[in-house]
Amino acid sequence: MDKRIATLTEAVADIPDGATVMIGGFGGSGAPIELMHALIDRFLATGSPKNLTIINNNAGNGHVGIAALIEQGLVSKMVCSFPRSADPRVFTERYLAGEIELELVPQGTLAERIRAGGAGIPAFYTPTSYGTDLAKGKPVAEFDGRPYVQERWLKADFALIKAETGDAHGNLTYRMAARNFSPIMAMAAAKTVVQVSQAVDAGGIDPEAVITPGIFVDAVVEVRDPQQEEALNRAEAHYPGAQ
Amino acid sequence: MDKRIATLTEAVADIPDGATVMIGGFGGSGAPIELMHALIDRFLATGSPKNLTIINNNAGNGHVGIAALIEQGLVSKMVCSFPRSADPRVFTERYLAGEIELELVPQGTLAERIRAGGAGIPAFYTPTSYGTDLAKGKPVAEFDGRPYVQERWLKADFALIKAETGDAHGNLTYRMAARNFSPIMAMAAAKTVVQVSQAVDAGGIDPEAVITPGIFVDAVVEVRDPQQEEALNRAEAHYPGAQ
Amino acid sequence: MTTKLTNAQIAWRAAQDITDGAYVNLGIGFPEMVAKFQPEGREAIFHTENGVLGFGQAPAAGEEDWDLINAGKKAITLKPGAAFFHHADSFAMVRGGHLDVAILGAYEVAETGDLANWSTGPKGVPAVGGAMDLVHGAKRVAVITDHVTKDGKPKLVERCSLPLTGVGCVTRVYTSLAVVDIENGHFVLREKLAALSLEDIQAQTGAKLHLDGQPADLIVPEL
Amino acid sequence: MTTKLTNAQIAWRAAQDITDGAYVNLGIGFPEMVAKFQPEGREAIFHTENGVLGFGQAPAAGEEDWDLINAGKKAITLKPGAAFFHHADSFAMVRGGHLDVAILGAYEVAETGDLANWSTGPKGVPAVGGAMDLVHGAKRVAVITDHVTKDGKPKLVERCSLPLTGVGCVTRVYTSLAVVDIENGHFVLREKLAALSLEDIQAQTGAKLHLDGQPADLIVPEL
Repeated sequence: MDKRIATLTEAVADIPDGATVMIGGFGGSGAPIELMHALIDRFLATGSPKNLTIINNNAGNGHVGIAALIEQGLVSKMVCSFPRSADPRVFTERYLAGEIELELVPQGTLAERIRAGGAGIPAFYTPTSYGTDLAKGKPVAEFDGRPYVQERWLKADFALIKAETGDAHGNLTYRMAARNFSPIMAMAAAKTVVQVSQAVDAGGIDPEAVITPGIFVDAVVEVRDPQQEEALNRAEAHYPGAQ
Repeated sequence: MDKRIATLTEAVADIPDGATVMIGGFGGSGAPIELMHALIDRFLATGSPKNLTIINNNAGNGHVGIAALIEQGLVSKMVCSFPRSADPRVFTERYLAGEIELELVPQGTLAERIRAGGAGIPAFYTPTSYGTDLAKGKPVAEFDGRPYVQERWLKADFALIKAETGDAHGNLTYRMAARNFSPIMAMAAAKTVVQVSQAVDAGGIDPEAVITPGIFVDAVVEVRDPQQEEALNRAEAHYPGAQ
Repeated sequence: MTTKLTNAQIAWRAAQDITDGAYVNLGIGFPEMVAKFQPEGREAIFHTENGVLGFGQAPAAGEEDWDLINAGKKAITLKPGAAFFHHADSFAMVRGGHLDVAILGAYEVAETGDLANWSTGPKGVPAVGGAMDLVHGAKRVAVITDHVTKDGKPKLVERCSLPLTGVGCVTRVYTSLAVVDIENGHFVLREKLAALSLEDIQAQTGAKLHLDGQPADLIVPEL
Repeated sequence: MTTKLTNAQIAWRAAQDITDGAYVNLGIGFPEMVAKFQPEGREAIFHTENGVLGFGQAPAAGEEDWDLINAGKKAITLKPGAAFFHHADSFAMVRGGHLDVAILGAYEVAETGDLANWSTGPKGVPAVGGAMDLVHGAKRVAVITDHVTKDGKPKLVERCSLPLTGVGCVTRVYTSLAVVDIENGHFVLREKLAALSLEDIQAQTGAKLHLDGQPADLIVPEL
């Protein structure tokens, strides 16, 4: 078994129109820039995939990564907790124009819904959002005299994530706070595609050091020296750039 | 801040009668033998603590560890998934004599209830046990056309666990499959006491290698070259032994 | 001529259906034997409930490390690419549908797919372990079992009489006589020992065996 | 004489109530300033939603590693004893009651403990982040805020008019004029600037300020 694949093109080849795609990263840390840009390349060449639902904590910044996916027209819906980071103008303009849908989810509920999706838990109760507008329409139940809101699992057709090291079995390690949502997204997606800074043979990662076990991973593509979204945005990068 | 304490006696000093205590380990791997035996020493000297509810996957083997806690009379109830491992006779005899209560929980539900206790999720739905005797009396709900059983979180007053390395902040690493329930028990207990093979200063564990972050840990006591329950049982050890 | 497979032969037959790269959980006891018979050129990744993925065979006697065990508390070894994780993550793998196949033992299997394999009734100390989770988690839940009990009673039945492990969960049964699928509430006979007639098998089965074409011969090596 | 604390002074006052060894989450923006004023000899462990425990101050300009940031997406550094974890574990810490204190900003705080700090109404793009989780998780939820809005309207009110972040969650408010506890559905004035009379403070507060003995003087250093 070897989950390593050779190219970014291959890595994003089978995401269909209308797919729900979880994308790792919190702000710029952990954003799989090269996978996202490969998806844009495919869209610009073929017109597909489009009408994607993207799940991420944010809704893109500047003109790269998720912002570029939106700007280039691949995205019809965002599920996120904080679509208002530094320079979110691409999302903001589309949203205010009614061209993109938004499902706003508290950050901890977003994380727990994704984890539940990966763990086979169809619903759970949380105190978060009780008595607020974000709980409207959701079942409420009392446990031990305290009210809680019922939330449903969140799953995806694909997860695109970034890790530090990946082995042939798909075992992954991450780099510092770039870990964030990626381990739980890997659990919750039917197919998880990972860009890693270093791809190694089975046995190349200490079993104690594995953060995401390979069972949650389907494809690993090596991208040495990956781009960092924050650095790109500080350089005011656009994707695609002037051709 | 330094969570390291000097003695096993101190480590188990404040567990009261009637407490619910999660004890790490699966079979012999990860069983905190020295902490459990310190608790027995305290009980034999003072008559306390008694009427404990113990949460562990098993119900003790041989005459050490959990089996010794039961045999010496500290335990009134077990919550576990598999009270029938190698030589469970201590539990078996008490149970068949009606002297100890048993709450039987499927292993994955036990793990998820403990994790829920630690994560502030008062209840969740699982497909596990639907349609079986173990679901009797529990609420059932359908999601996406499939039936699920509602399960409640499980919390404890104390967790006694074993780890490999612990630092002054309570950050922990484990050794191989001795990890098992310990990280989630550390989350679910009001007070978590850990025996570690090696106690180190803050900074002595790579932040990437931390399995249990120190926020879940209250006290760390070093026990170099800890005893292994399986080895003790193969040697037919009893605790306390002949004095 | 063979009139009954040995346990090793049942395990061998079950192993033939495990594809390369499959994630597999083998129940405690008899099902563990399936690991011995992985076909040449295929690599399955074995999962154990207590937090190990990618383990290999038992170590030599005296070489055991008792912190490295499987759910049956037997010593194991690691293969390259192994990973450790805690119990909640382990059952997230199970319940979340990440395992390709779970192979379990059975007291009874019903034509509805119901499985009874954890309790023989109210006597003694009840113990369930991870079986109730496994039957609802793996993409494919298969059973390996003798076709009948030691007393000669059918283990494949219309409805289970013993306490259930799970409802409608089993999709294939490998027995000492046959390979039987469960489809739409029916047993479908896929393979049988050539030495036995359909009537012979039906006589030892507690529910109607349906056919979907002629059953193939169940052929296994001497083991 | 001081008639209004600066933001730094409000943050300083809030920092005095953080005990040694406390696990603390500071909201994005103004609350982050609290970290600067830890009293000598006490060490708080700071938590950030995106998976870091035990971080320290910002690195020097040009020294940033953008994989090491806080929830406000600002670059941070690590202190000895730090740990990384994923988002579900991070909010298990929050929701599970493991944080000792969360300090947040506010648009409005009601005498019921209700907090409004995420939305100023239906215009624009809504964004909530981790605030709704934090208010139900930390053992103590405190607010730091100017006592009144830029337009001079009270921020401490009988009932919030803006969309709620959480119901009955705040227990202490540090403002530019006072320290106010919330107990049994009432504001209780604990400390006030010496230069202001009770009537002065009440006039700038949208709900009745109760007393539990004479309020102490709110004394902070020049910062």
